[in-house]
Amino acid sequence: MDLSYGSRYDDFREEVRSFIETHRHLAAPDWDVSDRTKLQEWQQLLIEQGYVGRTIPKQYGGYGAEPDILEARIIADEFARAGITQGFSGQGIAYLMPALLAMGTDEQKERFIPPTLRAEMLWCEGYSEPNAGSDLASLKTSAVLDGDEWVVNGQKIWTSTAESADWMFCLVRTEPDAPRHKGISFLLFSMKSPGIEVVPLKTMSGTHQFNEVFFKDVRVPKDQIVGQRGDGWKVANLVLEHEREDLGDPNFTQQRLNFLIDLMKTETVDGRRLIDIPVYRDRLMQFQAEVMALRFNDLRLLSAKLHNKNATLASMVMKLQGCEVRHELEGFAIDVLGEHGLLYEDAPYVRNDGSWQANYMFNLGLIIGGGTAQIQKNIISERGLAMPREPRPAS
Amino acid sequence: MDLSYGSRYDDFREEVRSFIETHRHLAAPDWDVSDRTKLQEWQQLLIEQGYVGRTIPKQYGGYGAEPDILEARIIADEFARAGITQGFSGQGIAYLMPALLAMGTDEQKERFIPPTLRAEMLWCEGYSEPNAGSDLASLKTSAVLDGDEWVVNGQKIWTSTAESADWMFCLVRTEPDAPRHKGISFLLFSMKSPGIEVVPLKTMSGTHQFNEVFFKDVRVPKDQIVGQRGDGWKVANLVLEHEREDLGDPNFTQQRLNFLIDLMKTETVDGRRLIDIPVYRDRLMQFQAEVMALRFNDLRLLSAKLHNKNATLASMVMKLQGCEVRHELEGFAIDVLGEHGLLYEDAPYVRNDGSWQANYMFNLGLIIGGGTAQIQKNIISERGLAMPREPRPAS
Amino acid sequence: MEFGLSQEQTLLQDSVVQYLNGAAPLDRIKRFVNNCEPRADDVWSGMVDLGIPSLIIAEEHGGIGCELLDAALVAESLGSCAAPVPFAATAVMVPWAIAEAGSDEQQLRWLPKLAEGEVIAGAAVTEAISTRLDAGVHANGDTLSGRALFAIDFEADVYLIADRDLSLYLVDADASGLRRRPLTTIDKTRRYGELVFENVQADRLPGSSDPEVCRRVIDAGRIILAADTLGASQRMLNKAVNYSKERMQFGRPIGSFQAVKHMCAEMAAQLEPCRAMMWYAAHAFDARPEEARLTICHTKSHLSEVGKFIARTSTEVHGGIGFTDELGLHYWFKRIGANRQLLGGPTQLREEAAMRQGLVEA
Amino acid sequence: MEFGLSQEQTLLQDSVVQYLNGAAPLDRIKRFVNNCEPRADDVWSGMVDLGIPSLIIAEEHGGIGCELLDAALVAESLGSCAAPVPFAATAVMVPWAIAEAGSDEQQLRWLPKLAEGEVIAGAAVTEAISTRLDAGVHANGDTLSGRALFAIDFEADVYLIADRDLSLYLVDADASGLRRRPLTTIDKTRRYGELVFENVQADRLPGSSDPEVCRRVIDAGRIILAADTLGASQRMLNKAVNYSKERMQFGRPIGSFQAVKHMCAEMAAQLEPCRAMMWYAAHAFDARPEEARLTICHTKSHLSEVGKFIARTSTEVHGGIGFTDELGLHYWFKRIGANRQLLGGPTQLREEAAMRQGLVEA
Repeated sequence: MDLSYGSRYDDFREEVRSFIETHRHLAAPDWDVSDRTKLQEWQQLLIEQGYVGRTIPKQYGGYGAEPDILEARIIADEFARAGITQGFSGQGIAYLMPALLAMGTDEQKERFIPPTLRAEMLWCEGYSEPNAGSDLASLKTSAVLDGDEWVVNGQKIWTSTAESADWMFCLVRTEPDAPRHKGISFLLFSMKSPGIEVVPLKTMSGTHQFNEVFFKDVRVPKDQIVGQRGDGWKVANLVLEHEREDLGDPNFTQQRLNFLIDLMKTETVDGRRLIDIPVYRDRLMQFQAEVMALRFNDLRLLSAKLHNKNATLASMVMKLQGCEVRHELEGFAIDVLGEHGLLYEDAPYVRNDGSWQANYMFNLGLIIGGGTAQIQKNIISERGLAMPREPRPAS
Repeated sequence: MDLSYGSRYDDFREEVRSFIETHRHLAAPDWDVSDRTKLQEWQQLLIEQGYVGRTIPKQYGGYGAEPDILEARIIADEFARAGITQGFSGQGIAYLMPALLAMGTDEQKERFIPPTLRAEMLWCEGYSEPNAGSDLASLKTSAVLDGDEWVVNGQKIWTSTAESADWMFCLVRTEPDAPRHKGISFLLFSMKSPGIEVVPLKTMSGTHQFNEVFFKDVRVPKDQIVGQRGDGWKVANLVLEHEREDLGDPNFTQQRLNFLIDLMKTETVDGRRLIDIPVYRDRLMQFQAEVMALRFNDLRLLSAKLHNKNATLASMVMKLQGCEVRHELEGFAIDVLGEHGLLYEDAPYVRNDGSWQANYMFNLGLIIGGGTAQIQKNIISERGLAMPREPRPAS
Repeated sequence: MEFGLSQEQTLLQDSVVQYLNGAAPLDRIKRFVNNCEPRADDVWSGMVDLGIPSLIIAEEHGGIGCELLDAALVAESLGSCAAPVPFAATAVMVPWAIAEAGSDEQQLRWLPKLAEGEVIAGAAVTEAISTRLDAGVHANGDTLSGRALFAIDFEADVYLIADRDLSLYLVDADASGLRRRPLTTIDKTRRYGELVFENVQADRLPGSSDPEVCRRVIDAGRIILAADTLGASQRMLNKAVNYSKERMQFGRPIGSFQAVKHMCAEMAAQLEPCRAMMWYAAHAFDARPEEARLTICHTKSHLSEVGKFIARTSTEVHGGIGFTDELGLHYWFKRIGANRQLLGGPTQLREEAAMRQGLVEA
Repeated sequence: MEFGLSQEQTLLQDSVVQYLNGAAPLDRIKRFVNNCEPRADDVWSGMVDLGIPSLIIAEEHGGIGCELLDAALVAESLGSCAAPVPFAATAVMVPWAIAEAGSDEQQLRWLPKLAEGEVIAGAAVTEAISTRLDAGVHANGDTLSGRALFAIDFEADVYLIADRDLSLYLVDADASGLRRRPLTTIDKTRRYGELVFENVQADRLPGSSDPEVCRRVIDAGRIILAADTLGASQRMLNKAVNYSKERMQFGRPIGSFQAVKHMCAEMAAQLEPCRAMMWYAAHAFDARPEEARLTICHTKSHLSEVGKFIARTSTEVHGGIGFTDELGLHYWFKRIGANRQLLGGPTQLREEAAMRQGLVEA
């Protein structure tokens, strides 16, 4: 056991901290893509500094450093601590780029990675369809080769940032006669292509974080396919792994827990602080213990990555447990607020901008999205515990 | 809504009460079959009074009253209130007799019902087998007709009272070539038949409440079959329905809850009564609410029976919910007792004879036995909610 | 002995549901919510035709003279339909308070109008249960000052107010010195708001000097909210079961997967016993007052827990579509959430239940 | 930076498990339990050969000088094997207390013998956490009177006792005036008992006048119990998974039913993060003392909850056979149950965790 990072890393942390101190006024929030110039300037600064695209080769516009898990963690930690965004980290950078580096052609890497990294090319992800949710491999959006172009028809759903994205990476069925998983390909195309319609999808929490995207004879140049025809499922799984790790992050939950403790220390009922109500305090401590377990598990995963150790099961359970705790925690905050927990949106007296209610719902969405809790449990039992799959039904 | 039973029933209740007052010194506990004479005398007295075998026809040694649900409930309530046993109510009386009345021949009724009722013929139930638990219909104990006799070979498990019973009612496979459910028959035979061996089965709680029973060429007269060959599954289900209703009885849970409240009012930690610890009190009230819901549900079922109303779902959930609450309640009692909750058997300072620990385990057995919680949920979803069965696996 | 609903009661429930299915289907609810309509007069007028506002009002005042159980059964139907109409205050808490504690004059003045549905009454009694943010109303003679939060059936013509001593008052919505401010909550199928009093002339209910009257008004409100949750939960369970039979994934209806089946079975197993519990508690209010407080506290807290579980689980069974605004499942989700917090959350109710039994040290 | 076990640590765990698989298989455990053996000397002697009792004792006293984490890892292995040997007191709490607060003479007298496993030490500190039944020990000079309940590693040669002021004492098992009474509990793989003192001469640890020493002894005991639960829970999960692959019902292994798969997945999902939590808390005891109390409280309470869930769920997956004495699954079930109650149950621990952060009003 050695919980210290060592002096080289302590120095690096100091360097990151002092950069942030000096430049934080330039930071552009990554959820606001309306001021692209500001976004791109901030992004450029971070690339030069090596805080964005750190391990992306120089030839693709990155910083070209050797992968270093602790450096990456220190950068993430320090930006989070400072409460500013670590550059733009849309789906293109977070999910597509690793897949392109692994399976793209040299041409594709040169063409797509640099502008993606500089936030000049914003991406959205076209995976789920109305009839392909848990059963993603049953997707039906089709692409048929017509001369030198794919012709795409169909519909995607749950596409976040589709309204602002420049490009989409998209799963389509190109081999209708192949077995389900082998008939899918991974296409890249501009969202400005004729035949694309983006329709906002409002969720239960009242926000527009998602869209439906409709394709009608959308024409895509033949070479904008990543991997071979029928490789799409393989490429997609590279992406999905990264995605699942992001969900249920216990460090974010810890932040919410800290907000809640502050709230319970100030808010009163019948003149008594909420924290002084033993039943609430007991439950709060239960959450603290659960979040603590997940945070230490996260530390274990970091260390396992660092030392190439196996921690498959520990990593598999993070989404399931993390999202569950997050949802329950927000629900508990609503409870301790009594009637005030109901307040929402522009209501007077609303606490923490209504975020307890908003997150209670959004986190239920997380339990459902990115692989429902039921699918997660299937995966844990089959891949983590080597339990038998359900027998194939007689047809 | 009319929660009163009406004056006729109030009179009847008075009658039962005064009988109990006068005769309670004669009562024999039904779990102690060592003094058969006392048991039978008490039983006889209750039969004459119409408190046992009330609706069994006179010709079979019963009291011959018209079925009256409220009378039955009043008798049960008053004996429970007085804390004495309502006569002997072994598996023969509770489960076999209704099945015999419905599907037995006149001869069988005449031969078996009177001595069963008088507690002269004690029964045990031979259903489960080591490899036929949840999947009871896969049972393998075989009976082959040899002349005028069935020859039984195989093994049963979880047979309570096998060590003291005179007879067994038993499921055996008589038609090995028929579909699973149609190959089973329902046999009656004496436990004194040569070839039967009873081996006590100790459970986790340390008690011997169950047995394994082994059959080696046990010969059973041909006519000791209830229903036709292959009717066994039908007869068994008559029995199982009665059994499941008995499990998870909320009135018993209420009694345990009352004991616990008394305990929490007297027991202290650091000089504070347990009931004065808000976290414990809150949880106690949660149990009280859950038990209350089940008690009122039970009242609803009584009324539904009385008025021939449909309450299938309400009745289906009683075992699942009832056993769950009972198990959890006992576990909570262990918690509030702190280290003292660990004490068991002959330990000094043990509380309530160690019943919290014993029941915590026994009630887990109830969750498993008589149709596991998983089987109950299958039943509720398929028969209660008309959800589709799992597809048959491809073989 | 009959512990169950009469044919009339079942008919009453059915007629409300049938009416609302026609008059307030999902589209109508959405319009009500999205346009922030204060009242859905079209829906309300049909409720009046059905006699709903007159349900527990005595016949002599133009009502039907039913017991609280009947009102709770209607609340169940309203919850089942996520109905955008006032009810708990205007049809139950206020008329009951006036009948119980009002003078003859007050009764004559208000009850017939309430029965006719001409007047809508709100109720602001939150601070009689617990106080947050220094809210609360105090009386100086017949003049009220202070703030009352989370008035129920807020878009009303008259309000029932509890002061700090649990005395009850009626105040006209347009009384001088009264400021009304709507409070946006997650549940937009009903209206809530704040009332700010600056020396507002109020009409005291003379019989309310016994604080037990105010507590009984709260009891009545609580069982109505619990019944609403029962109806909404049952509907969410039904929706989950139905959806699971239609939605195909992996080549089969998701309702044939054991995980989904067991989720639905657990919902049913938890919910079904709540039905008898709600009947008993509502019936006890009139027929067994000595049992009423305890059974009502337990019924509301228990249904709040079960409802929370069902709201979440039904949404999960629906998967992504359950999370959309479009499907509208969330109206029920949020209604259950609101019922949970209003007039005392589960922890508060359990403590009151313990108090009622003398289990809390003075 | 390395947050994980070293190769030596993994080897240590493996060697303990391997030894116990040979020396204390189920049959041996059953004999220990059914014959009410006070000590399983055969099993213990092998533990001594492995150096287990000397693990945290300094090299100068004949020990190995490991940190508490190593002891916790051994405890995990013991829990995994439901090992019928003393450990928490004799190998951890008592040697740590003597090393921390004992005089040179006390250290020289006891530590080498404890390291050799020649002497077994029990610990009676329950009343330093909370008092029931008027138990408790008070000191008059160096003379102890009173009662101590739930001494751990009860079949011992010497005991560590905490008095009401949290001072610590050593008392010989055969000291005059000391009455010892075994307490039968559900967990028969370890021995517990009561100590009754009537003016018993005791040997005070001079450094224990700071009550923090006693509290640290309790911290150490708690993390050992938590680690034991981790090991026992992991074993119960493994047993459930393995059984589910073998047991056929309805013509297929029950482990292919989604309900059973999800029960196992939930056990794994809850248990796996506890592993890192236990590592951190045990490591913090030595390396980050300012974090130790809080993390240890949370680790023991959380593992108690997770363990309870797994004990029940694994038994359920086993069905009827899991309920038999024969299979012996219950030894793990009960061990987890005992760890939960000893040295502070979850509610107590959560309150201490809150106190530690200043969240409880004085």
